[in-house]
Amino acid sequence: MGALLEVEDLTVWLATRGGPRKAVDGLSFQVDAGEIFGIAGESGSGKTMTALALLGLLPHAAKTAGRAVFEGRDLLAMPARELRAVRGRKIAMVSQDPSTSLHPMLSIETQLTEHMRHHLGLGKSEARGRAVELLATVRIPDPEQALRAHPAQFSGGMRQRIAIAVALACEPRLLLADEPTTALDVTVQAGILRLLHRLRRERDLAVIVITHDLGVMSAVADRICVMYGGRTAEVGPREDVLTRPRHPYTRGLLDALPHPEGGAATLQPIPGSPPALGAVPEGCPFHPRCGFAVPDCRAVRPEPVLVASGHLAACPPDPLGGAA
Amino acid sequence: ACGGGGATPSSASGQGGKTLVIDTAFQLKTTDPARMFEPTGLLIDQSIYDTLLTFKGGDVTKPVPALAESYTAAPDAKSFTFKLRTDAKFSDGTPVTSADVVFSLNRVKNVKGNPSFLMDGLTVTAPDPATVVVASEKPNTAVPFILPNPALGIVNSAVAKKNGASDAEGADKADTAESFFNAQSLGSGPYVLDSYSTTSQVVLTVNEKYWGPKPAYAKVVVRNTQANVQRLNVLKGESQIAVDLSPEQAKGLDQLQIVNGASPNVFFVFTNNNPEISKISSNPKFQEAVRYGIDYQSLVDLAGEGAVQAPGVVPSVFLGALPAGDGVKRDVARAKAALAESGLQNPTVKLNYPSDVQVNGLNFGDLAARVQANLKEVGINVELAPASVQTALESYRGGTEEMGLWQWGPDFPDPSNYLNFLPGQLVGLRAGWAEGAAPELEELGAKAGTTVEDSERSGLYVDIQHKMNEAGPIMPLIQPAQILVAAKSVSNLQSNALWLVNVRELG
Amino acid sequence: MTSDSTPLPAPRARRDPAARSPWRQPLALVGAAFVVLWVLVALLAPLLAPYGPLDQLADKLLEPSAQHWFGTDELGRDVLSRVIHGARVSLPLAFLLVAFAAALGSVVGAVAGFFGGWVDGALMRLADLVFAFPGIILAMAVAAALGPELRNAVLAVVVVSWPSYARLVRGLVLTARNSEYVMAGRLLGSSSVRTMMVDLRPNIAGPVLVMAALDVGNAVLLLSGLSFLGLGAQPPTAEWGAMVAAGAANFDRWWVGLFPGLSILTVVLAFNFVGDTLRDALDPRTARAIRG
Amino acid sequence: MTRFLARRLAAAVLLCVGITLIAFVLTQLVPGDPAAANLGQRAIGDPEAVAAFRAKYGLDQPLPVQYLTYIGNVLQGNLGMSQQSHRPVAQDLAEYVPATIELAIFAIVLSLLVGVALGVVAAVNRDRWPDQVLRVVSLGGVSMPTFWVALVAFYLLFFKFGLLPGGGRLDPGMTPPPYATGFYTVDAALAGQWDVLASAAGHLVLPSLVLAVYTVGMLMRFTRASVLEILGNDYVRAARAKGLPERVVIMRHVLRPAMVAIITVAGVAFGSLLSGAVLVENIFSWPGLGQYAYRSAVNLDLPGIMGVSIVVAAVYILINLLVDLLYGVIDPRIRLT
Amino acid sequence: MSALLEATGVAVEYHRRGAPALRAVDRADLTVARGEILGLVGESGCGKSTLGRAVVGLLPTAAGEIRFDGRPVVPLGLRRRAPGMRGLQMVFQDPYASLNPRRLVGDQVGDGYLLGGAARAEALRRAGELLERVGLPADAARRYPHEFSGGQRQRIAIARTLAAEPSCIVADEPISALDASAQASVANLLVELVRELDMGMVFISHDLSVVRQIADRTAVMYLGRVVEVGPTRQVWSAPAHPYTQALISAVPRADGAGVLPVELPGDVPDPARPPGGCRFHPRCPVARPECSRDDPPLVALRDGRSAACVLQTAGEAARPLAEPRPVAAE
Ligand SMILES: Nc1ncnc2c1ncn2[C@@H]1O[C@H](COP(=O)(O)OP(=O)(O)OP(=O)(O)O)[C@@H](O)[C@H]1O
Ligand SMILES: Nc1ncnc2c1ncn2[C@@H]1O[C@H](COP(=O)(O)OP(=O)(O)OP(=O)(O)O)[C@@H](O)[C@H]1O
Ligand SMILES: [Mg+2]
Ligand SMILES: [Mg+2]
Repeated sequence: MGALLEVEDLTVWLATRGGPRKAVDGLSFQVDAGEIFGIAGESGSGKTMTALALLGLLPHAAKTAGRAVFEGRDLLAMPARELRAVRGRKIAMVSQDPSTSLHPMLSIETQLTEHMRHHLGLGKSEARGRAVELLATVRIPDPEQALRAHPAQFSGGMRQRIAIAVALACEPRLLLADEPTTALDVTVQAGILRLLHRLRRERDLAVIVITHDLGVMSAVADRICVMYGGRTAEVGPREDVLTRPRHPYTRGLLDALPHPEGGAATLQPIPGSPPALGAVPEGCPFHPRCGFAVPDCRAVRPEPVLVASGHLAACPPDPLGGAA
Repeated sequence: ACGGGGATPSSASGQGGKTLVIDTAFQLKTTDPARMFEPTGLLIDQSIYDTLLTFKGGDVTKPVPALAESYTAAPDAKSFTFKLRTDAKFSDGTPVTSADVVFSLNRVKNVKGNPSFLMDGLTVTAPDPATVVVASEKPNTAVPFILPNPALGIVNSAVAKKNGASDAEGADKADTAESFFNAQSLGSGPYVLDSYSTTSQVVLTVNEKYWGPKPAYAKVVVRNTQANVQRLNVLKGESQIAVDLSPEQAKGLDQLQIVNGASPNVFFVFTNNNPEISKISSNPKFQEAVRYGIDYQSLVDLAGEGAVQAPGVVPSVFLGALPAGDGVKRDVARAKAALAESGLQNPTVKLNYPSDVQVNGLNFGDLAARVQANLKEVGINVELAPASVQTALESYRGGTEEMGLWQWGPDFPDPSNYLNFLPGQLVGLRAGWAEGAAPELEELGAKAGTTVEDSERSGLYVDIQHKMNEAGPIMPLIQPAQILVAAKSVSNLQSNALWLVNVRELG
Repeated sequence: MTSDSTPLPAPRARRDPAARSPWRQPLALVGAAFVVLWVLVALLAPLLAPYGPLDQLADKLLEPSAQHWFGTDELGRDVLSRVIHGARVSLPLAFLLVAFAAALGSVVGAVAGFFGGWVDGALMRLADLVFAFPGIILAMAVAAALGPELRNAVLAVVVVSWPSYARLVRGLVLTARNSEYVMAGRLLGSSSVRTMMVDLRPNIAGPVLVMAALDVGNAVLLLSGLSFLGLGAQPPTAEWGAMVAAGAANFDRWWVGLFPGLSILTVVLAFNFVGDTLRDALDPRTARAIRG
Repeated sequence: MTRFLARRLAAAVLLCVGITLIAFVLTQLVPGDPAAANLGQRAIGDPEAVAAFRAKYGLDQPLPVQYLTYIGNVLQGNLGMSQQSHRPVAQDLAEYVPATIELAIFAIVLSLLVGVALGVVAAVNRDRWPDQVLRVVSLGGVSMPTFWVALVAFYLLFFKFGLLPGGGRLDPGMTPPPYATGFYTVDAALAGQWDVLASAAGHLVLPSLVLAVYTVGMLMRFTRASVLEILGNDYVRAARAKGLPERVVIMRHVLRPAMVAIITVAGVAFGSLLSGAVLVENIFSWPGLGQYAYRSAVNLDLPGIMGVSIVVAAVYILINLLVDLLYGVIDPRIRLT
Repeated sequence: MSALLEATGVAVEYHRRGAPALRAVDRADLTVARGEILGLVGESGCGKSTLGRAVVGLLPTAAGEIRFDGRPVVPLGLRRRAPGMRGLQMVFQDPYASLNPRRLVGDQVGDGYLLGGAARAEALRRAGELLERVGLPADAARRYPHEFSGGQRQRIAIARTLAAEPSCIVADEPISALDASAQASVANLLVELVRELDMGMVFISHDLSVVRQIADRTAVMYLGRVVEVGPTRQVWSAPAHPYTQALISAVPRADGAGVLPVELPGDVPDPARPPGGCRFHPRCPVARPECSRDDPPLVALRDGRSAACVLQTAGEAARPLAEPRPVAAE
């Protein structure tokens, strides 16, 4: 089965006072139908911009280049009208903070049915019926009652479930989940991750999960893309990337995490901090912080290359290659 | 639907007959004659209420019969007997009797409102239904000139009493009829009050029962309008008469008629004669220097077309006024000489004036600035001391101003009103001119106050003013113009010193 | 020692208030230019004006000409000279008014926000009261009572215009007072007065300044409005509102009222341009909105 | 919500009492003498007339007594006698307040329609030319001296081109409709006098246009700012991500929350309209509160000034209450607590 | 080891207009010794920050006693803080809000010395040293906070507290707002400082794995209560309270194994209306009938552990709990 979404050489420039700056720089990946694809990376690495670029929702005056073929059509080249027909209908999005992504003044019913009625041409009661089903699907108790309520009447976890219900309303093929659990407690996060997992299974839904939490990645993603400075550092199957990383950056991220078994060992930070927008170094963006950097890293821009089956890494010296 | 350009707004009211729209900036507190003394009130009440005597057109030197067919004055000027006409009726059809007259005049006296001073020292009696006697404690030649005042309009006493009016002693507390008067008029004049508001408009409609000839206009609307808007309205035909335009504003309105009447208001300056207030201003030579240092012509120019120099304190439209040529002429040399004689070196005086009022479109401030410039040329430094009229009035009334620029509007159009300017009298005291300061003048004044015969009276006032122009602390300056601008369709329009527009007589 | 001693990254622009330089905006530039221009005009009025503001020249109501660029008025005074001298009346008083109102309001607001509790309650209720009080009516009453002088009008307007500053400052103090950096300072042993002066003052000055800049325009409008009604500056003072009123007496002589009116407009507009831009630059709320 | 309203109402009443107190104290502080202002040249010289005047208006009582008497009377709907119109202040106000409120309502509705629409256009086109142009327009609006605009508009629209009727509330000579609400448009409609209605509405246009110049500018600025702020919210992005048409996003998702700030400003704007009325009513011969206030002030008519203050404060309070109510309508979170 | 900071039976209430007081912390106990890191964990809204602030005196307490170095902690009023209390400092969560945007970094750090009585020049010099000590270049002193990244700002904030020469620091989620690598380095810095300066530290976090890594002892809060305290290793390996156990098993592990974490159903109840009985009982997988009646106190078990659960008995070793079943696999 072919890829549902094929992103090729995606580049995003954002407008800043100093002129356009690249926030995403030649990113390529593909997502298969029914797959959970994870995008990981530190703050500012361009994860959110990647998602927004796919939906044409980038901030004011941003520009894109490259291709993002979804069901045979390039999302980036699509006229605004057609893209609007894809949004919400074919590709839906769930964002980080459910307390800000749901409209505080509109009833759950309005928020859950307005796009159903728009995209699917449903009548009021029809849409309502489906809304009740949806709420039941995401395990909101007493869905009838919930429809009349407003977001403020729900807890954070409930709100995120509702936000997911909103995203699923028109039965999209692809769900972009931008840090869907970051704002939630671990206990609640577990429930949301389970929900995503189940939905994928039941609905053959493809999901792009964006997160900086490798633990979350490990729990749900089938394949993982690690971004750094707007570029791909490494892409591959979950287990490969997390247990046999081939890029020093991925390695560094994993080492910075508390050891799974605890113990007295101190944490291992990556020295320095991620580059600011527009200040991404030449060559390998990670080289100033990389313990394995060789002179070439400074000059040559590394492209992701296949290092194992389905596993690409953008680190030509491949210092971790032997470690596997 | 919006009458943007309609030149004949009469259509709006129906009932046939023409509508007259008069624009004026309201100075109106009430239409109850016993309490009314503001210009707009005078204009309105004059059309509603008949008085015993009245003036024709703009001539205020000759009282003519109104409700009184005729009158006789006692030789001592202490009593006046009026014969009432018998056909006069109030707007409800009841005849006007001497009882109504007594009631009305006593009411003015006892309500103690703004016009009550008109009745000072006067008592009214009615020997029979058609006769009224007005008696005065002191000889009072002004009575026939006082009586035309619309505040002394005759009201329907029966209806008034029924609605709370009282003419008895203590009416200031007992009389509760004011709001009734403001809702409904009780006069015998050609118009009745239709609607009343102190900020928007007053509407008069014709009195069907009026005893005299029917007026030309079936309806009169007096609207509260700013002067500058008045000009546009009358130009556009929205209104027929504009009352408050300055001479400058009236220029170049060729398609309209302009009725020019000299205003009875007189601007004057005084230099306080009281040495305790100022050693400078009380110096007679200094006073002379001021008198001849002022450039009267430049002040007239400032006041615009129609304004004239006030040759004496009595305005030109009144009996006893000086002829125009008798005014003081500027004489810089004489002024300088007088100043030198006074022994004052480069004197500096403070000139008080009310800065926030205008009279006939004229600012005190502008006048004061001119006076300052004039006197500078003869070596007198004038320091301008503007203040709000409320504040300034206090020092003016207290007689504590070193030098003052003020204006006198007549209470009634009789020269006796100007006896106030003499030493020891109301205005004289304000100028620090104490009793006994000019015995000759004071004697003349006393005589003028008791002389009945008009030509004799007139001569006395002329003498008084000539004397005042020779020496003394008061210098009359100018009489501004009082201008009416009207549509050409309004005929027989005249400007009256008392009630501005002769509404009754319009053709 | 931990290893994060790499060179600092390039300054981050996104939270830098100064980086959003307001002076790059053309409107602000135009506004600033006009403000400077008018201030200069006010300062140099006697040098710039071809005639004295009160000099009554021979000819009344002359049309604009080479001799009298803005014509002459009904008393034969040079309108240009009067317009120039008018700046000396309106501008200093407007500044004075705003300065007093801002100072009074800031002190009240700071005290209220700082002490909280019943002090806050009482002061803010007072502010509410004064805020609800119709300012222009008070100004009129004061003018009528104390005499129609611009000075009195200023006094009256100050009395009613401090509450907006009090509210602004109180709000700022309250948020700042609960902010973590103030708490940190207090934990270090900073007294509350020192906190106020050292930590809060710089954060409050900016917004107050912006409000004041916008208010100068309003003050000019209000004062000229009062003069227009005859309750402010009195003739023969060359004041713009009073000049507009004089011009209104004679529409055919458009120049008498037009130029003073335009002067008011340009001054107010200039301060609004500047104030508006400053606000955009300083107000984190709109600034955030602009960043998207 | 009801408890909230009850609290607001109680606060409002207290505020009103406070206003009367302030008005009272202030009017006492000013040194002018009402007797001097209201008695004629001659009567002032007469101590008896002055005493009568003082007795009539209770000015001979000690101040606290005067105040308490006043409050007592106010509670009975009696605002005292105006020294300047010689009528009960309450009666005066019943006549003049509706005139001004009618004007202000006209103006605020106009400003809301135009101001909000243009503000949204500016926000949506942020930093592009429509925004720049509208920014100048809105700043120009708030920078225009109202009295000057009034004069120019009156001259051009009424006198020069005759597009709109001139001063007053009705064509000259037309009889006002029977008093029901004091709003001529409403009263005329109630009485079925269509020509009067047309005339009344026509006369409202010019003054309310002039008044709206300032408030349109004000509302534009705030609408733009608050729409921009809302546009930056996640939920707007979420609405767009749902593929809704931009119109729906703006109207339903953006404008509604933006309305919270807009109605707050509209409340303030309404207050500024009342102040603006003082300047404009004179020019348009509009017999409203502004002119009444002006005359009261100039004549030091204390009952008149107090009456006006109370009315303006009451209007201010009512507007705030209305704004609070509207918050509840717009924002369910407020309704719920 | 005597307690450096000791809080017993602390309750903190928030008073809100028109609503009953909200008791955000209720009868909470804490002790910290010199050189010890106490981790404080719990779900959002359970009262961690409230307790932390109350402990340093930023919030008044409604009940209970707090002693620092043997002296009672007095809530901060309008007056300046007693000099003896300067040893008790706090580091806040948001590195953007905890520095004054309009003051130079050096001035803010120098404040600590200045207020301790040092001269200005001296204070500035020592501020520069401190900044270097926390890993920033000395010229950082002459810059404004916005010129720094989140991790660097947190270092500045730490340097500022160090200027007061504290013996105890309450750190309220000092690393939650930071990137993974910055989290690690700031956490390392804090641990290092505690060890080196022999300070005590309360380290508040909702991230159990970090606490597990650095804390000597761990306290677990639930709905305003401390429900379990003990040496970190033991709490982690054999939790004595069902809530602790649920928290631990909800943490996902980045081991690439694709194991879904265990969900704890239900939400944290509204602290204004806590459930009767044991506060955790409505969500507790092992609740017994009596749990809805009795509110178990925090009792001391053996080995320095304490727990507030009926399953545990005072003075005995912690009784192991049953393995959590993944409820209703989704
Ligand atoms: N509206 C904007 N204008 C300019 N720059 C922006 C804007 N929004 C984000 N950026 C910058 O773009 C870069 C990429 O941002 P992005 O939001 O994609 O990162 P992210 O990986 O999602 O980070 P996070 O984990 O913080 O969400 C960052 O440097 C950010 O500062
Ligand atoms: N200023 C306040 N006024 C009223 N209630 C408050 C206030 N601050 C906190 N609360 C409430 O007190 C309870 C405890 O809050 P607290 O901030 O201490 O929790 P926390 O454990 O620190 O949570 P988080 O992990 O989200 O920081 C919460 O229910 C919160 O809503
Ligand atoms: Mg992001
Ligand atoms: Mg917290």
